Amino acid sequence: MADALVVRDLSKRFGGLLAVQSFSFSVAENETMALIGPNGAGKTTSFHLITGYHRPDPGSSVVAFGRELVGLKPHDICAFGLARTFQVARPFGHMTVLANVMTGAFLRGRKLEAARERAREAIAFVGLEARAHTPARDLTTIDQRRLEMARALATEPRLLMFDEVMAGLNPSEIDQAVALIGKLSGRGLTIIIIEHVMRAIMAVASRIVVLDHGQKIAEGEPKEVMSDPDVIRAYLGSGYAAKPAAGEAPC
Amino acid sequence: MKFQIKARTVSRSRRRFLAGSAAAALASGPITSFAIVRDAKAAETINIGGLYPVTGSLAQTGQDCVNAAKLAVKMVNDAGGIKALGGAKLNLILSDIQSDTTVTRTETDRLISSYKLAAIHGCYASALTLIASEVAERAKMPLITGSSSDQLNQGNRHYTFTPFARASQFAKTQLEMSKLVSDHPKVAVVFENTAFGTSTSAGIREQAPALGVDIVLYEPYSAGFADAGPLVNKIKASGANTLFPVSYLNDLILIIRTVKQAGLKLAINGGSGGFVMPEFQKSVGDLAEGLLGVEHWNHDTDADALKVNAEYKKQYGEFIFEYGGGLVAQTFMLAQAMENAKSADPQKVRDALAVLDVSSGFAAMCPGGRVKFGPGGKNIYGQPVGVQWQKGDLVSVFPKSMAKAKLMQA
Amino acid sequence: MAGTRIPPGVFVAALAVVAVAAPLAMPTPFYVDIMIRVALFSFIGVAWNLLGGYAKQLSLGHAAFFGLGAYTSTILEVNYGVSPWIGMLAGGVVAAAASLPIGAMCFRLRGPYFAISTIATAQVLMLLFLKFRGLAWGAEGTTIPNLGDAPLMMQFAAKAAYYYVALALLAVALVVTWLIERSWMGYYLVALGEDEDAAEAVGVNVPRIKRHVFAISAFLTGLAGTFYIQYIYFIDPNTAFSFNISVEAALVSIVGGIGTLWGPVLGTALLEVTSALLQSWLGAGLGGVQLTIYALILMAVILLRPTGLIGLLTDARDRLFGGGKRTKEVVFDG
Amino acid sequence: MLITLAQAVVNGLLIGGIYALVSIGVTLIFGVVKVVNFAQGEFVMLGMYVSFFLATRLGMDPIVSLVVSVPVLFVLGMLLQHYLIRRVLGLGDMPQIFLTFALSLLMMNVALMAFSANYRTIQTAYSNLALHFGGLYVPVPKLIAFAVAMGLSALLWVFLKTTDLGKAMRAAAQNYDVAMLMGINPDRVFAVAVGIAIALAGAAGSLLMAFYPAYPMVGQVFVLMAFVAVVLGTLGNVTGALIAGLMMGVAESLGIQFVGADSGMIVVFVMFLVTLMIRPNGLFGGWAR
Repeated sequence: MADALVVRDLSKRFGGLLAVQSFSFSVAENETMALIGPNGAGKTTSFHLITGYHRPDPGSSVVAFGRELVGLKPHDICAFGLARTFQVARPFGHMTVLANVMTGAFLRGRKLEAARERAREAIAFVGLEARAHTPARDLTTIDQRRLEMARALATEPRLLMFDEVMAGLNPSEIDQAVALIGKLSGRGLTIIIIEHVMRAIMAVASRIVVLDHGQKIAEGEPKEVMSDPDVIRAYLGSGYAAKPAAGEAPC
Repeated sequence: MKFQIKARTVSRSRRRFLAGSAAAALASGPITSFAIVRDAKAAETINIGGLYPVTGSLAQTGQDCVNAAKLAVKMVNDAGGIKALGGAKLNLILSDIQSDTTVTRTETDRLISSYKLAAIHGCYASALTLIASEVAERAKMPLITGSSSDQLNQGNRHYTFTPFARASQFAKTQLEMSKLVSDHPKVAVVFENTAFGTSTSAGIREQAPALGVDIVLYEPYSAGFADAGPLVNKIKASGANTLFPVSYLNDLILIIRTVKQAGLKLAINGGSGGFVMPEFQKSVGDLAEGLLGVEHWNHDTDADALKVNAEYKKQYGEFIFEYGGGLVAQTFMLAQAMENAKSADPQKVRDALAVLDVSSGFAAMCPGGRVKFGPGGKNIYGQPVGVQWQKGDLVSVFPKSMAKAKLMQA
Repeated sequence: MAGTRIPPGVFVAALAVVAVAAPLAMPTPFYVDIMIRVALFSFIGVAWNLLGGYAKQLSLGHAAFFGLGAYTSTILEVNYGVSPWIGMLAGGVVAAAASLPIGAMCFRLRGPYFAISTIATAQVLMLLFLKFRGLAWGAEGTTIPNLGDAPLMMQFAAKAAYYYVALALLAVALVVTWLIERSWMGYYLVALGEDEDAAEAVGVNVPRIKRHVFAISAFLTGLAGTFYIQYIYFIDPNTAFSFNISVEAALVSIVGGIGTLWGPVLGTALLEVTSALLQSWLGAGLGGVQLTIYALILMAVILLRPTGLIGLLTDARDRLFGGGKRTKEVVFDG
Repeated sequence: MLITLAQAVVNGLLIGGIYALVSIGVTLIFGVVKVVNFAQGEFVMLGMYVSFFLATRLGMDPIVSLVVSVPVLFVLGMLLQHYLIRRVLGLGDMPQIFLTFALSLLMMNVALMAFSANYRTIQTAYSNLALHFGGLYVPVPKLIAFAVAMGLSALLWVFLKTTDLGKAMRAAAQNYDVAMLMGINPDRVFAVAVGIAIALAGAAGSLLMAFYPAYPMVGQVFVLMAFVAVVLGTLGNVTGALIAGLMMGVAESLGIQFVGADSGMIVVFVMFLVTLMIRPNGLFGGWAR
């Protein structure tokens, strides 16, 4: 299978802190990969680097569907087919759910009616139809995350990057989310998730990459990665069980 | 009708509000507008409009103008009003133009269109006067003003009258005076970058060579600075022995103080503007003593001016300043024009002003002693008067024909 | 948005009829003057609102574009005899062109940084026009030649004509805003105003949209500059680049309802009518009363009713027609 | 030439001390409560009037009247925080920018009604005095003002570095959430921070009164410069504001000397815009170090 995303030597230094260090991985088309690691490991920073929010240090390379992304702006990257969500959902508060998702839909066509149609589809996909005309800031946190997924979907991406969309969900909600990701994968999308909910990861991911202190410490099938002693040490050392609390600062 | 009743209650409640505050000067405004409403019905009154900035950056001087304008109307009325019109009384309709151009435009229009006016006067600041003049010209309403900008006499104007010396005339007097205090005047001209500053100083630069005066520094500055230090530093470096600051009050106070602190020995001629305001002397105290200036009107030039000054001083506690005194004269010029025209119709008042020729009485109370408007509405006899601060008073010292005291050598 | 119970078409048509017929009903030209001010400052407010209200880029330097537009047409008219009608368009184009470098500088900054940098930009332009007398009359300024009744040169004997010009400009700005509000661009503007990063994440080219809306806003503001100078017959740097213009543009939008089509119109109507009435009631000796009242209105809106007058009106409507939920903020629906 | 240059630098530093004092207030408020106080200049104006009336009614020296203006404005600052700023925290740019903007407008115009537009000056024994040495002169009132301004800045620095409350302020400025977790009472910290900032404006006013005329719009003369200094010094950075304030004074003075007296502000603004293009976050990163 062809690679959807190939990341080589991704590095980022903030002042004296090496947030991400020669991080390399690749994701095959239509694969669902999970990026895991303790708090502060550099997962969200990696998302920011891949999607153009931070500029990677020289020598880094991010190739998606055969095209180098380093140096592109986030909106270019989105237009190229990489959509993401934020760790703490960032809906457009004073817009309704529908308007939020339409904003995403306009990327693939500027006609109002068509965008509205595509937005309604995406809203239905995440199960928010009943709230279509609710202002986004009045939604529950969980619905805000759903909204963000719908908004990302409306941009008709080839590669989706979800940053902890399941944090704080109850078991039945997690099942819904897992099913949703399965459905997306079924449509042929490539998916990368940052997640702490192990049950979900085991259910959706075909492969896991583990980051610790900005470095990749393990990569492979879920089962084998979870039994890797380095991974266990990294997690136990940083109190894996205490999750989820307030995570890394957004951006 | 309803409108008038409302105006009354607003004025009253405002007076109550102000009674407790220190703004006694401000309170006098509403009394007038109150009076207007009351008097507007009386058939024998003649409305004249006054446009002055009572708020905004020019508020202080604007308020003084209003005080003078009121005094002038009172004087005309006390003397029997317009006799040719059966002793009709003048009624002053004031408007606050807020030191703002839009407001000036609309207020000039409002006064002209809302009241039956015979003439208007205003606005102290040249830029505002220019706007009022444009409106007045189009509405065919005579405007008489003490503003000195030469632009007011240009552009085919027929309804704008300027009875006093023009900015361009000030320069010559200022340069001539500099030779009284120094054999070889080396002049530093520092002027605020406003219409007043640039037009006045341009005249100085043009005329200096002919009068044998060296300009060693010609420096525009941003009005309203935080510190005069840098400017004074430039003056010092220029080697000047004479300083012409063309400034309003605030900057001037700082310049004068800083010159003193820097230990510079300069003959200073502050021209007009802030320099000839009573507040200037109050603000800098003894530093004012001996400083020179140029005005289009001074309160000691003749017996009539002295009378006006005494009256004003009684009411407001300080001598009547240049623009205010000129305003009194202007009001009498308007009254005289109405006497001559036997009418308060603006067109007839304008025609009477155009052929006015007076050389006595309050209407002729201006340096030059005679008022006759030439082309462009400019008084062909208007001339500036050189003044000096002596013992807290502003005394006429130049030219000799108008001098009331000897020039004090610093 | 506002006016959904009555069909919006009917509402707008009725309003248009009233606006066009109004000068005929005015007892004195003074009221027409007030209406000119309302139309003009509404127009500037609507132009500001595109950038400041929808995209939340709180400019306090729109006087820069106002002044550039004003100077362009005045220079063309006084020095080259070009009709201000043409000059007005040229002024708009110059203002829009100037918005590009100004935007390139100021958009690097956000929030209060942005606001302060726009103030600085307008100030620099004013100081440059003051300093370089060769450019355009320096501090002394100039008056517009008196041509009597010359409609082709934008000079009218009838005051109502000025009103109709201002009204037409306002109509143009409202139509432009309405079209933008109902298109993808409206969504993009509101989205980037809410959260620039999130907007980028869904493919909004934030810098480009900002540039575009800034240019449109600047163009319209430039037109206003020309009209204003023709109306007051005089130009100088302090007038053309007056900080008050920048403030008024923002103020009327906020008081009326920021980020709404009709907000700036309502805000201007309230502030200008209040100011004009105060002026005529108190005459001279106003001594700061008017601006004190402006400031109190502004504070009240910010603290009590961030939706402005539009919010009050929609509430009143909802109370009349049932519903009755208090609108806390303007919400943009699909 | 050298004397002229030296004098220009001295002049710039002296007035820069006042800019710095105003700027520090602005930056302190921004750092702690994240609101730009557009009314800072009007509190300077208030400080001037306090000193003016104390001088004319009670004959108190304007510098001495600091002991009144500073506490009075400190209390006003706490009230400002409690009744106004607190209500717009976290509400986004619009209310935060325009609330204090409206306050500025209100204060100017109420002052106009209460005090009239007159320029008010005080004559003290040292008003027109200057120290002369080696061709340079230093005006005494400005020197006193500069010295007191620097002293107050140093006091503030010590306060922020050594006291619990000061440390709490710096913590709140750096990371609000973390500060809350540390058990800091934000209402108290915020009120004190705004109080101090406004008190500094009042101090600047009293110091100015010794050599600058008071009038209702006087705050505008100083506040725009202060904003520029605050942004250049990095919003929220107290040391940055101090240095940038002094720099602004010198830049303005040199601009007047070598470019033109109508160009001081042009030089300053252009410097400001260019710096922001190169370093959008000002010259100094982060909070006071």
